Amino acid sequence: MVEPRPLHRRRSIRLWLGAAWIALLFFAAVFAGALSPHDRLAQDLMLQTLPPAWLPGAEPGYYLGTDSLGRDILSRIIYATRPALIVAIVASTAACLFGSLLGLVAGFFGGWADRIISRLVDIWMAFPPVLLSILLVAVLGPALSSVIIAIAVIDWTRFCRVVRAEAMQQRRMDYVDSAKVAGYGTLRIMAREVLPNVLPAIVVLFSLEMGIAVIVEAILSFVNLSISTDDPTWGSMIAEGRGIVHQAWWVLVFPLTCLFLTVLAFSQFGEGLKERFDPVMR
Amino acid sequence: MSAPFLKIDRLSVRLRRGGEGRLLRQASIAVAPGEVHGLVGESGAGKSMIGRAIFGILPRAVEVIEGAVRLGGTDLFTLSDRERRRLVGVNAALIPQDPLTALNPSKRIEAQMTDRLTRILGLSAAEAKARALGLLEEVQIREPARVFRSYPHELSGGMRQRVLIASAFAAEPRLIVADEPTTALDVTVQKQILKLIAEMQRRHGTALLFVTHNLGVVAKICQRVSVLYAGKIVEQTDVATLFNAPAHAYTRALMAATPRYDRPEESLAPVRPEVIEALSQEIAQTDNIWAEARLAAAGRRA
Amino acid sequence: MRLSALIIRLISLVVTFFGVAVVVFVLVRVAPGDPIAMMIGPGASPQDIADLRALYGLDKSIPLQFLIWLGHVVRGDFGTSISLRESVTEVVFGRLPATLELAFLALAIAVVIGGFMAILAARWRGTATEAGVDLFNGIALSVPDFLWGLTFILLFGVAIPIFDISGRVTPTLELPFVTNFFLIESIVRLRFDLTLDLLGHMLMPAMALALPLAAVISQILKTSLKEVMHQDYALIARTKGFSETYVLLHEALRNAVTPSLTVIGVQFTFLIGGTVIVERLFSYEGLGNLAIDAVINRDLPLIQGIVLLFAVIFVGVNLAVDLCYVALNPKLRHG
Amino acid sequence: MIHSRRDVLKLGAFGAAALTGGLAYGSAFAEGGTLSIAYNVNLPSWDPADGPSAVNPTIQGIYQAVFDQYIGQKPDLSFTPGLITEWGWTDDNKKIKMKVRKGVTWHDGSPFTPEDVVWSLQRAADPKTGNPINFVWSKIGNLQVADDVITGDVKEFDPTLFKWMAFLTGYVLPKAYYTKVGAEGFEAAPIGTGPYIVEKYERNAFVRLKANPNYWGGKPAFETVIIKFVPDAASRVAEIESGKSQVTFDIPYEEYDRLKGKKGLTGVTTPVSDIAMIFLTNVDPVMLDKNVRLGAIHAIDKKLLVDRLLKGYGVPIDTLQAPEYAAFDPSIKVSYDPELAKKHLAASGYSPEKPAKFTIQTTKGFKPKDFEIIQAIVGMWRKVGIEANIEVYDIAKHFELRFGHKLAPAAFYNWGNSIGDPSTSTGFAMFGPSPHCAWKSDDLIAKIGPLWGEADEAKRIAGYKAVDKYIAEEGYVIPLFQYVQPILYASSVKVTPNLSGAMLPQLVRPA
Repeated sequence: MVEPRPLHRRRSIRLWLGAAWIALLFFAAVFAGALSPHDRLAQDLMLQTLPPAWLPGAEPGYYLGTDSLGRDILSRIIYATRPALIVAIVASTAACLFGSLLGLVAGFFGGWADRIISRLVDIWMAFPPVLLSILLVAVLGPALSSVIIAIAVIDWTRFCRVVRAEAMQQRRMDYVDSAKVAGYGTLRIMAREVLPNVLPAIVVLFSLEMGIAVIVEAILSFVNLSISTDDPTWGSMIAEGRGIVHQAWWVLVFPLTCLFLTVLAFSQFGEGLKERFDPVMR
Repeated sequence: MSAPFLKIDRLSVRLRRGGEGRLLRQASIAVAPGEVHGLVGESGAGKSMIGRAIFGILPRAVEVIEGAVRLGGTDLFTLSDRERRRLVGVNAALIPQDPLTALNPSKRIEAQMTDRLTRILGLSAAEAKARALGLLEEVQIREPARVFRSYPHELSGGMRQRVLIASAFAAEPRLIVADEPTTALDVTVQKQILKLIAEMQRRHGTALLFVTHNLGVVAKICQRVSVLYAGKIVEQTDVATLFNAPAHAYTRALMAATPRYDRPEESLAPVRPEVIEALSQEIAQTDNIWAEARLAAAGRRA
Repeated sequence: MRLSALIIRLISLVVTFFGVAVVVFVLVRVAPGDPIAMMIGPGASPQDIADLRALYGLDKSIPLQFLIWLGHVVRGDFGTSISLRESVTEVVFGRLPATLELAFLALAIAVVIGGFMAILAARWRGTATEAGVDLFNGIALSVPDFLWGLTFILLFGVAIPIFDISGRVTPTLELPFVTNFFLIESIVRLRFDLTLDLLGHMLMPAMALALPLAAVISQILKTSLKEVMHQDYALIARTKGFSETYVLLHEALRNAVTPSLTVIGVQFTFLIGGTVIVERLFSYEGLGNLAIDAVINRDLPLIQGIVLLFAVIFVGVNLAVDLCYVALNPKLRHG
Repeated sequence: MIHSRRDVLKLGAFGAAALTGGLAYGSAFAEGGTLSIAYNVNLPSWDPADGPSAVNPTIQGIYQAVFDQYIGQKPDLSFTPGLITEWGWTDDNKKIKMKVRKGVTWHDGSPFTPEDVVWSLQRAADPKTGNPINFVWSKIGNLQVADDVITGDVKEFDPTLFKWMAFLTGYVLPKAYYTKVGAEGFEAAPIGTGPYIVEKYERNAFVRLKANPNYWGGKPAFETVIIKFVPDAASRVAEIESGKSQVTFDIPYEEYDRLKGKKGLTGVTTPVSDIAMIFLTNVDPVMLDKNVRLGAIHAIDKKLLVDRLLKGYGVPIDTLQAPEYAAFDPSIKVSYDPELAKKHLAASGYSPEKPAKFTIQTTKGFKPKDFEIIQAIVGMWRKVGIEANIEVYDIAKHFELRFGHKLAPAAFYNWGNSIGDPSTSTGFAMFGPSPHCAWKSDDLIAKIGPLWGEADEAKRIAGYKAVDKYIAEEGYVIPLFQYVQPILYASSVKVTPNLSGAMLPQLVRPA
């Protein structure tokens, strides 16, 4: 007569699992040197495409095997956490700050500010994101900084739209008028009143955005536009592994798994936060 | 009076994962065809829990530990989902509290009135439409055809409540549960709606369980009444005895709390603490005898 | 919508297109590498290079080039593609139908999968089923669309060869089509053998594009379905004896769709943006495939034409979403 | 017998899903003389004598299936009569004489005449049409037609003129048809005199060719040829493995090794007229130091690069001439000698601890393993005392930097030269005034200058050999290896490999 029992505990598992993987990434990024068994750049053409340790023909010490240049995949994956986190954090922060600021200004002040910023958002939303990032990286030259700029330039509209909607809603609330009556400056109102209410939405979006940033880097690597030095990123390792997927599947599969788990961790962490912030979920 | 159509027998309900608090404690109510039975209690006493139990749609977070709900002699808990839905669909109807949210905003009134008639009761589209229009006239709606074709947002609160009442009676159920049907309406409309429900009930002879926290309403239209406190029916008598010689201290306190024209100064007296104390003794005493009952209930299909 | 709202909307559209035109025009000219450099013969002298540059009008200043180009665009002429040596308008509108068909096929797949998942999760909310659906959403969103494409090629193209890997239609077939909307026209002409062949080519890229969108639809629709299921009218429906599934489909679904429309609209524009990579992977002759070559060859007029057309599609989709929003809930319709 | 994909679908529907790829091969070809080729690039435009695609070596194969060149070329790069049967200069090299082939018709049935040749040459010479090789065609003029013989004045003697008639933009176009339909009309419905007629063209998708029944070189083997444009290498591999196409080429060498042994598939490889090299630019002072250059050159183990990265499919070279080229000199040798490299570097004060630093630019994914090769070379340099920082750019940026003489000290590039003449490899790559040259130094200008107009062929070739020797000694450029093209095809057909790297449908026969 009554539906089966709800799994209340599930909600928090998602949050902690996500957080655990992200913490692991930070740990790997910081201690990359100590953790990785080999130098990520050391090549040995004699040790090309060695299989992972548990398969026949493996070489001891190369736990996840080697790529077409004989470089240790495990070390490269560990080092690749650095560009991944840098891109994820810096690009998302830039997009978040720029977008939220504009969103706040547009939502709170309305009038001309809103109209101009909304047009700006429309123009940016009208661009095909992948094509725009390819053009941007072609202009700025393939480097981590240009990947970051490309992502920030494209994704700030996400934050702007959310913050603007929230700010407009808050502005109509009574407590904002009462704050104005009490003589608070508009800046103080925005910071003390509007922002705290907008914060949950921003934090969730920020976490999802970090996942998106990592994916965009992988897309740019797929069209050979990501960073140009031979420092590894998961995207470039996947692109390199694509051609020899039948001979050496591990060159593609392990970085792909890391990329997948990272993006999943970011999205589940975001979802978990969203549920934590609005407990109205039945 | 003939055999009761609705018979709730010692029904106990508890939060599935919460503390030891009971939502309902062996509540027993019987409503015979044609009878109007009032169910009175402060909000949060468990009134709407009983209402939902009758329709077998208790929220997921709640479990039944004991008791039975019999409609026309059949206990709902023994039925499969499908059988229960059929039984309830044919025999019972609900008049909701807030007309503003009780109608589907994206469907015309026509669809919302006739869906049960055609799908559950098996009427043809024409028969369903005719009956619905008839009912709309019966609830004194001036242009039934226009209202029939319009969307909920085009009608006022009072009009929507009339539509809901018409919709409930349209199924010619043997039991109607009115869950504080006038609370959400403004005062002037309340009187009309109350009079309307009472007349419709007499004319159709349906058993009516009237849930309210307003004793004035009970006095006007109910024959028998149950007083509910924290899930336990502390008093169940006919209306006359209730107002003249209330047996339970809590009922008397409730009476005192009701504002009266003739003695304004006495009204709004809060329930005296010793009455509350006595009440909690009484309730605690009934809780522990269920320790063994819980084991027995373990095997029951909730 | 009232007339004044429509006019404001049109003006903002024009401003948007103008903005996009300025941004792409400057961006491609600032990018290193220009089309002239691509075609200079081994023995060309500086004078030859100057002649070629003048031939394509690239010797003038950027603002001047922009004005000339804008003058043509207003008359519908987007200039001549340098590498394809054809009018950009013709080439771009020639390829547009292929991308639109692929995008809408992907949208249909995404709506079916996403909708089904959402209803499943809402019907058995709080159970392992809902957890399973959440996991599916997480996975579908965490893998970029081109990697889905790669997996499908290996799985359904090579291991079990039931789908075609490249192109849009089997080249040996004689196509009676007049327009470039092959799929639609094949259905209209009742040539279901051709429809089957077209789908055989389009399903894999469409699936690759559809999965991320399906995950978004399923997530958002599920949340709003769960909220709607707690509304009073859903409760009333249950008291009328209707089953949980009936209530979900007949009472809740329509009201749950409207709030999720805007987000789905935005995600759909990302799907169209994604065709750039997926079409390249499947050698599907749409706008996306064309765009990659245009960038590689620095075919400036062609890049500008493609980006502007994408802008038209995106704005069109946003407009369509707004119209659906009004159509779906009666309150606004009578506003 | 399963004939088409639809039957496979029905079977799939009835649960016979365990169809292996092998079974499908037999079916793909059985459809009555249709050949399907998975091509590696999109065909941008149909005008073989104008615009950027005219100088794009990768699509010359499609042009050579539809159009004829003034002078033809056999798969071994040797020249053979094309639409011109005899050709030559007068003794004083002041005039040229060409005999035009008779009895040839255009695909629309109209007759091919000497007028078409004259018009094509004039059009190529006119700067306003935008022919990228205009500098060659503008060296002849005043063309006269007498019966089937064309004579013309030589404004400036170029020993490679007739070789260019078999190379980029050396195609004859229909004068009457082109003037009638105009450029866009020609793009929409191109006609030539070649072995195949264009029946249907879908941009970025495929071109369907029909055999030209009255081709002067004999009707080609296949009635219908489908050239599918599949730019993504992995998709090309999937095409051939699933049997949807019978021929493909330029796929990763690992995949070639994997599939060439598979049932129903055969593989053939051929060295092609395309070499991999590293330009050295004489702008950055570090590169002006001869020790650094020689250190860099001797540190590269070309054999190891070819064996390990290209699975042995490559021919190490020490000059810009490949073995098949006219001025190839086997005696010029550059040894792989890390110790010698260290010595050179040490002489200028560099060592692994205190390395010479410069940037090396490369494309990524443009040529097979281009980025991996540069990473490997940087690895080798790191061991001897050179710290090179890699910068990736796309081909468009490479061209712009090269013409602006702003390339990085070292830049990876591939140089195609299907006529094998030294002038179009060492000549244009190392001669200062040429826009393609990165090492612009007076000594090379002095050595190469006189060879441009050298009439005595033997003296000209000897001159280029001497220049190549000098370049090797000075280390002005780093030749790496000659590319080898892998071709994979269904056992139901037979493909004659082509040294120019162009995949010609007319070179494919039923097995």
